[in-house]
Amino acid sequence: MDALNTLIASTGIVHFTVGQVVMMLVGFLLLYLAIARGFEPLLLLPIGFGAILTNIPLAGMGEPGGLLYMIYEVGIGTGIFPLLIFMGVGAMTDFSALIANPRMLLLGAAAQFGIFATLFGAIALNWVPGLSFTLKEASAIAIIGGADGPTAIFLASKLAPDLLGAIAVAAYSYMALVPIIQPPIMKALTSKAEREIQMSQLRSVGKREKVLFPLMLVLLTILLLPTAAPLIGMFCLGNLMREAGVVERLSKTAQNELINIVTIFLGLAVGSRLSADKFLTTQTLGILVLGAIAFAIGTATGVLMAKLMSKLSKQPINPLIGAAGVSAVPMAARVVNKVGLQANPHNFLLMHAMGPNVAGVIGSAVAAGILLALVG
Amino acid sequence: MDALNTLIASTGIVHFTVGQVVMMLVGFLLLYLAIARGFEPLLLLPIGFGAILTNIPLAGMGEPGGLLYMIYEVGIGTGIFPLLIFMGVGAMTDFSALIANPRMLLLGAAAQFGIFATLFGAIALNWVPGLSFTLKEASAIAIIGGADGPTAIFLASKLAPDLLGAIAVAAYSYMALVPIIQPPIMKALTSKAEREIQMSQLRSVGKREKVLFPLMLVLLTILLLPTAAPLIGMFCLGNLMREAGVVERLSKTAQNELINIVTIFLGLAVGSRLSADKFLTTQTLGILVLGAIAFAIGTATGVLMAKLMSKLSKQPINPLIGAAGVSAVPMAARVVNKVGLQANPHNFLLMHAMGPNVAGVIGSAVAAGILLALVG
Amino acid sequence: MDALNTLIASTGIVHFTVGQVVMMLVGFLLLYLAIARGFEPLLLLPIGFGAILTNIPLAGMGEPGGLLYMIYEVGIGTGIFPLLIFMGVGAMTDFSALIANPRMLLLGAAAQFGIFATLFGAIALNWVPGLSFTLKEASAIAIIGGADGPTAIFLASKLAPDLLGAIAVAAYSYMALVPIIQPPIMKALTSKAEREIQMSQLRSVGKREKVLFPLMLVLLTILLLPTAAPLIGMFCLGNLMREAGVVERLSKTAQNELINIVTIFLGLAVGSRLSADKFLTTQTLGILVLGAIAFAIGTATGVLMAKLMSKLSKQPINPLIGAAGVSAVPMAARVVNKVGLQANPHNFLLMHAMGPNVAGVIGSAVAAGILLALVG
Amino acid sequence: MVSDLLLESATLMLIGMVSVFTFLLLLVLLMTIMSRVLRRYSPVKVAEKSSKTDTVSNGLSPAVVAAISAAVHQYRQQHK
Amino acid sequence: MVSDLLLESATLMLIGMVSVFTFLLLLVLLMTIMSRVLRRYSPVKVAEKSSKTDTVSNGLSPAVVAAISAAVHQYRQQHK
Amino acid sequence: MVSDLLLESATLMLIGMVSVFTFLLLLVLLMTIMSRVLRRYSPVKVAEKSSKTDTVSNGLSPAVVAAISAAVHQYRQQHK
Ligand code: NA
Ligand code: NA
Ligand code: NA
Repeated sequence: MDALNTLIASTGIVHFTVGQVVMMLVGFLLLYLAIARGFEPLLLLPIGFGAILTNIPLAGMGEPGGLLYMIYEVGIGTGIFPLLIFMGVGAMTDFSALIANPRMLLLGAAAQFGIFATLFGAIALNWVPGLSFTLKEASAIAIIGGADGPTAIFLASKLAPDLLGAIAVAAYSYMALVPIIQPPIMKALTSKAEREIQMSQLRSVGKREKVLFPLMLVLLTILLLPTAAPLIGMFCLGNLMREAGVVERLSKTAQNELINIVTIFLGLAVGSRLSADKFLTTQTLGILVLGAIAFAIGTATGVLMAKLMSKLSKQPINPLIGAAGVSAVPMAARVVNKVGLQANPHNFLLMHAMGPNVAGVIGSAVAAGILLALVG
Repeated sequence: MDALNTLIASTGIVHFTVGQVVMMLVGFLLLYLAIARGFEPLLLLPIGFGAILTNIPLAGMGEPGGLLYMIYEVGIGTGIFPLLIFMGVGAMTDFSALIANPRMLLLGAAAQFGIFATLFGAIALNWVPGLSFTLKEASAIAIIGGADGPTAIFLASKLAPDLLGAIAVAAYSYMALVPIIQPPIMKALTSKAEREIQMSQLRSVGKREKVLFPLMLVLLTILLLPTAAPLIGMFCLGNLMREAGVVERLSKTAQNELINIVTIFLGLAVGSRLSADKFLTTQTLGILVLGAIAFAIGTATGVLMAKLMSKLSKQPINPLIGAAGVSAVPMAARVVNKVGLQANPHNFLLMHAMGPNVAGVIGSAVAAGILLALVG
Repeated sequence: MDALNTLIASTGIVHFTVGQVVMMLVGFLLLYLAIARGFEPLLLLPIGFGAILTNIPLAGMGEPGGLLYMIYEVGIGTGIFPLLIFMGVGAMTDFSALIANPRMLLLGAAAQFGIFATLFGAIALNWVPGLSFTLKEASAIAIIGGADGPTAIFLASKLAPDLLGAIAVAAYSYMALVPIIQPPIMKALTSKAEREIQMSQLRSVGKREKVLFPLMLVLLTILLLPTAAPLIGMFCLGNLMREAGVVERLSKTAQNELINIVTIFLGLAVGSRLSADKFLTTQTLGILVLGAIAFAIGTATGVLMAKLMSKLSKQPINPLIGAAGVSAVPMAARVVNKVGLQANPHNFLLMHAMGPNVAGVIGSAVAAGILLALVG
Repeated sequence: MVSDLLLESATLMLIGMVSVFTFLLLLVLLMTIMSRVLRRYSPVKVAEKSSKTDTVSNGLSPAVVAAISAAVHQYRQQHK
Repeated sequence: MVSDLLLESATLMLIGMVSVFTFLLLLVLLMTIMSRVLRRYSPVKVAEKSSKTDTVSNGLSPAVVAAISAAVHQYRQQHK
Repeated sequence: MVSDLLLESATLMLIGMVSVFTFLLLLVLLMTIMSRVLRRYSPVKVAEKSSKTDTVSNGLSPAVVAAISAAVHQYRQQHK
């Protein structure tokens, strides 16, 4: 009967801790959000599943020797996975709208105020008893305001690996919540007249401009901000493969099979950081609150910047497109389009919002580089 | 003329051992079976080629620093490859037939008797002079009766890495031989009248049931059998990606490019274990004999269980479908269909056999978890 | 203002060395050649981009812990990437033309004189003050004459890792320059009458011959040249998967997604060896000169061998096809076709040149094996 | 020695088979409950979804179907 | 302690935002210059290329298009 | 020193080229034998297989071909 005892001792039931049960519920919640609600399912489904697997008692899948542990160490500990995702995103991104109207980059810049204000806020939270963030942790949390998953994971893996799970979950959750978070802020900061502004059609963009854009961006990064070079470099490599026209098979693979494989593994690895001891802390609560604030501030400063540009510019600019500056591609641009249509049924802002939207990706990668340079 | 001597000394001919020649012939035999006979070619072709490459004198491809050695260590030593294959298989598996008729799971349970009886038999073989199996080795061998390649490789890599080559080859070979091994047993244990039984059409299954099934399965595994969590967990992740409907690109990649890449590497790595010193032993003979017995017993107990259920059930059950409980998806189900058609040309059992067939996959993963818990 | 100083100190501008600037320009030059001139873009684009990334001051992407460093160590340091590329090339190669006319292999043999003559020449260059090559380095350089990228990278990674960047760049550049390098040599060594020779149509080749060819090739390699077994073995595995007809999904993956993924990484890893300290040496100049010579000699001996065969053979042989023996698939065969058409507008040599062309791949892999055996 | 192992493996066989059956019986139970609950609360949806699956399973990608209908439509326009 | 950190993070906020704006403003500048230069030296090409891109972006693979035109052509041949 | 190396590399050149030729000549021999043996025992199959390959090599996937024939067939039905 020894064997029977061994078997019973090896069932999960008798070993569950409360924390593991709670984290497993968190995992199932993420699966629910991903599948039933369509919240960023490509990431939240594997993250949720990874959270479940890593909290199984005795299985040790998130501990040394376990599958999830190995995936984490190889892919996120080294920074490789977020960089490959960024390469794939670069290969998927069409910069035409931004090249046609480069000033949209300023909206992407303004929206990063969400990041830096949140960094300040996180440090201020140290006054709250029980909460304590170092400058590195605060920076890693603040990057949630960049509304860019791979950038957040890359920075968190460098500055605050222990918070990575909560930060990634917050980032992707809020990116999925953009349609709920942004519209009230957008409407509060703009008048109906402003929201009705129609913008003039974008000029067409030539192939050469598209090829030179990633090269120029990487060059500027090299000169001014080498700490952002891995992120922006891989992003530009992907975009160059897309636009060069001579390596289509590499570009296709980067934006399909390769990014899909990495996404599955990245999700599982992030999920493996959702263990009870790392996630069930007061810090996580702080992260969730700060993340939402960061999103809101970024949206607001984006819209305010667009209002300013609208006043100064000869060309008509609809201030709504400033909200797309947080990135969250392409969700934020779609939200802009929707809110624009509510004000004026003939006002299609989608293409105009794509410019600030992709500018937001660059902006948050730049912000990540600055944080790495100053805090890392 | 020094250089000439060096060159001659570096030819393969002068360094061949008898064992290497024999193992290379084994490799060519596997290639023949794969290509000319269509025996599980996806695995046996790379395994056979790996066997040839690993036995080349002086090349050292299976020794530290060699390509095959590295692939083995990274992919099988860690258990990652069989788990990724299992994820892909999960993404390819449609559980409709099983969800429509959950009692089919009992056939998948009964067929696992092949595993446990063979474990007993392997230990009994210790009385044969020259044969000696520990409990771990016996368990790894017995899993051949599970008729499931990745499960066998996963368990063997944990319990008896030295026997892995022979076990994997036996498992895939017998899976390919299912059309030869099973029919006589199926006919011996059933009457013509039983084989003629037509089964009622399966009800259609909703999307929600399909989504909840992998979640329920992983939950049960977590509660009762955490040692099976890696295998069943990755299997359920694959199936969830398939059925969720929101991550189709991940599901497609898991069941195509990712599983293909891993299959090539897994085959080469398994082949690298077919070196003379590991394969040309009396143990290998024992493994081949025991594997065949395990398959036969599993088939028999599956059929007998189906006979029992046929007697007790109000709904008609054709006992032949019990043979599909060994898994060997979809070969075993096809054999059931064929034998059924021989008895009654209007009796299409394929869909009905898919239930026990996929139940067999779950059953042998559960059995592997039990063996890991008790023997590992 | 500390933070400002930190930020300024972390910009790239203030840390650039002259060498890094030069190497970055080399990177941009490679990108220009790849994109605007279509020079082997699949490789030169990622190599050029890798060269840029690795020379960014402070970013350390090519140093321990950096992305490019890790990719290099995992993929090239171990030899895995070139071998996987070779497997993919094998899966893409149709040997029909060679099987229909096996004597074409002699052209692939003759063209390897480019390799061995260059090895001698590299050693002779030791008399030039400032240049110094060991036998290993000379061999790694000489393989450029093989006109085969993965073979060159594989050999260089074993014999002279420090020269790998320059060797790979030279190999791919000269492969792209085949349409410029070869025609003058081809015309100088042949009369117009010879160039006008039309060849008889090739016989059709059966499936069995195609399946047996890679097996025979690997067997011969095993017996005579085990040091070439990794290269030729993986090549033959790819070709066997292609021709076996039973593992089409593995073959498709090997010649598409897998080779694409590996190509991106291989290119980046090679680019990471284009750092100033490794590339800006007098040796690089020697490598570039020797590489061009190796190509020219290989082309010449290929053509001369074809002339000899043309004289001895009963079947008409156009000596131009000898030039395709250097490999550089399929560029060299196309050049042969073009030069042939110039002499005789009805003379389509493409199919006839494919035989020597793929023979050249085998020939240079054999030469690499010989160099590994004698010098490695 | 061998008989000790044999006894142990016999125990393994017994406990193993009982465990496998227990596990899968529990799964049968759970699945039956799930199906009943689901069908009670959403009986219509099942049929809808399955018909949708059928349409997809004919193996033609939407792009191909779209292309063909466009081509045939265009042809029809030009030749009536 | 906290106030030191707060001061530091306020500085970070200031320098960070200034840097982000500087970086992106420089990018705006570079892009504007690039576009002007390119359009001065190759004004025609732009239009050509963009129309080419449009054709590709309808999402049909050339094989499918070729297949359909072949099918329709063949049909037309057989039925005129 | 250099002359020693030169001698060594000259030897390498000689042995290398002889080896390359030996290897590839043996391969020529093996291939010729193989082809003769195969053609003696299965002369018909060769032609069959090659024609099969031709059909496949037009680059259209069976799904596309099936879709088009279905579309054209349907069109023909509706318009006769
Ligand atoms: Na952003
Ligand atoms: Na099974
Ligand atoms: Na060559």
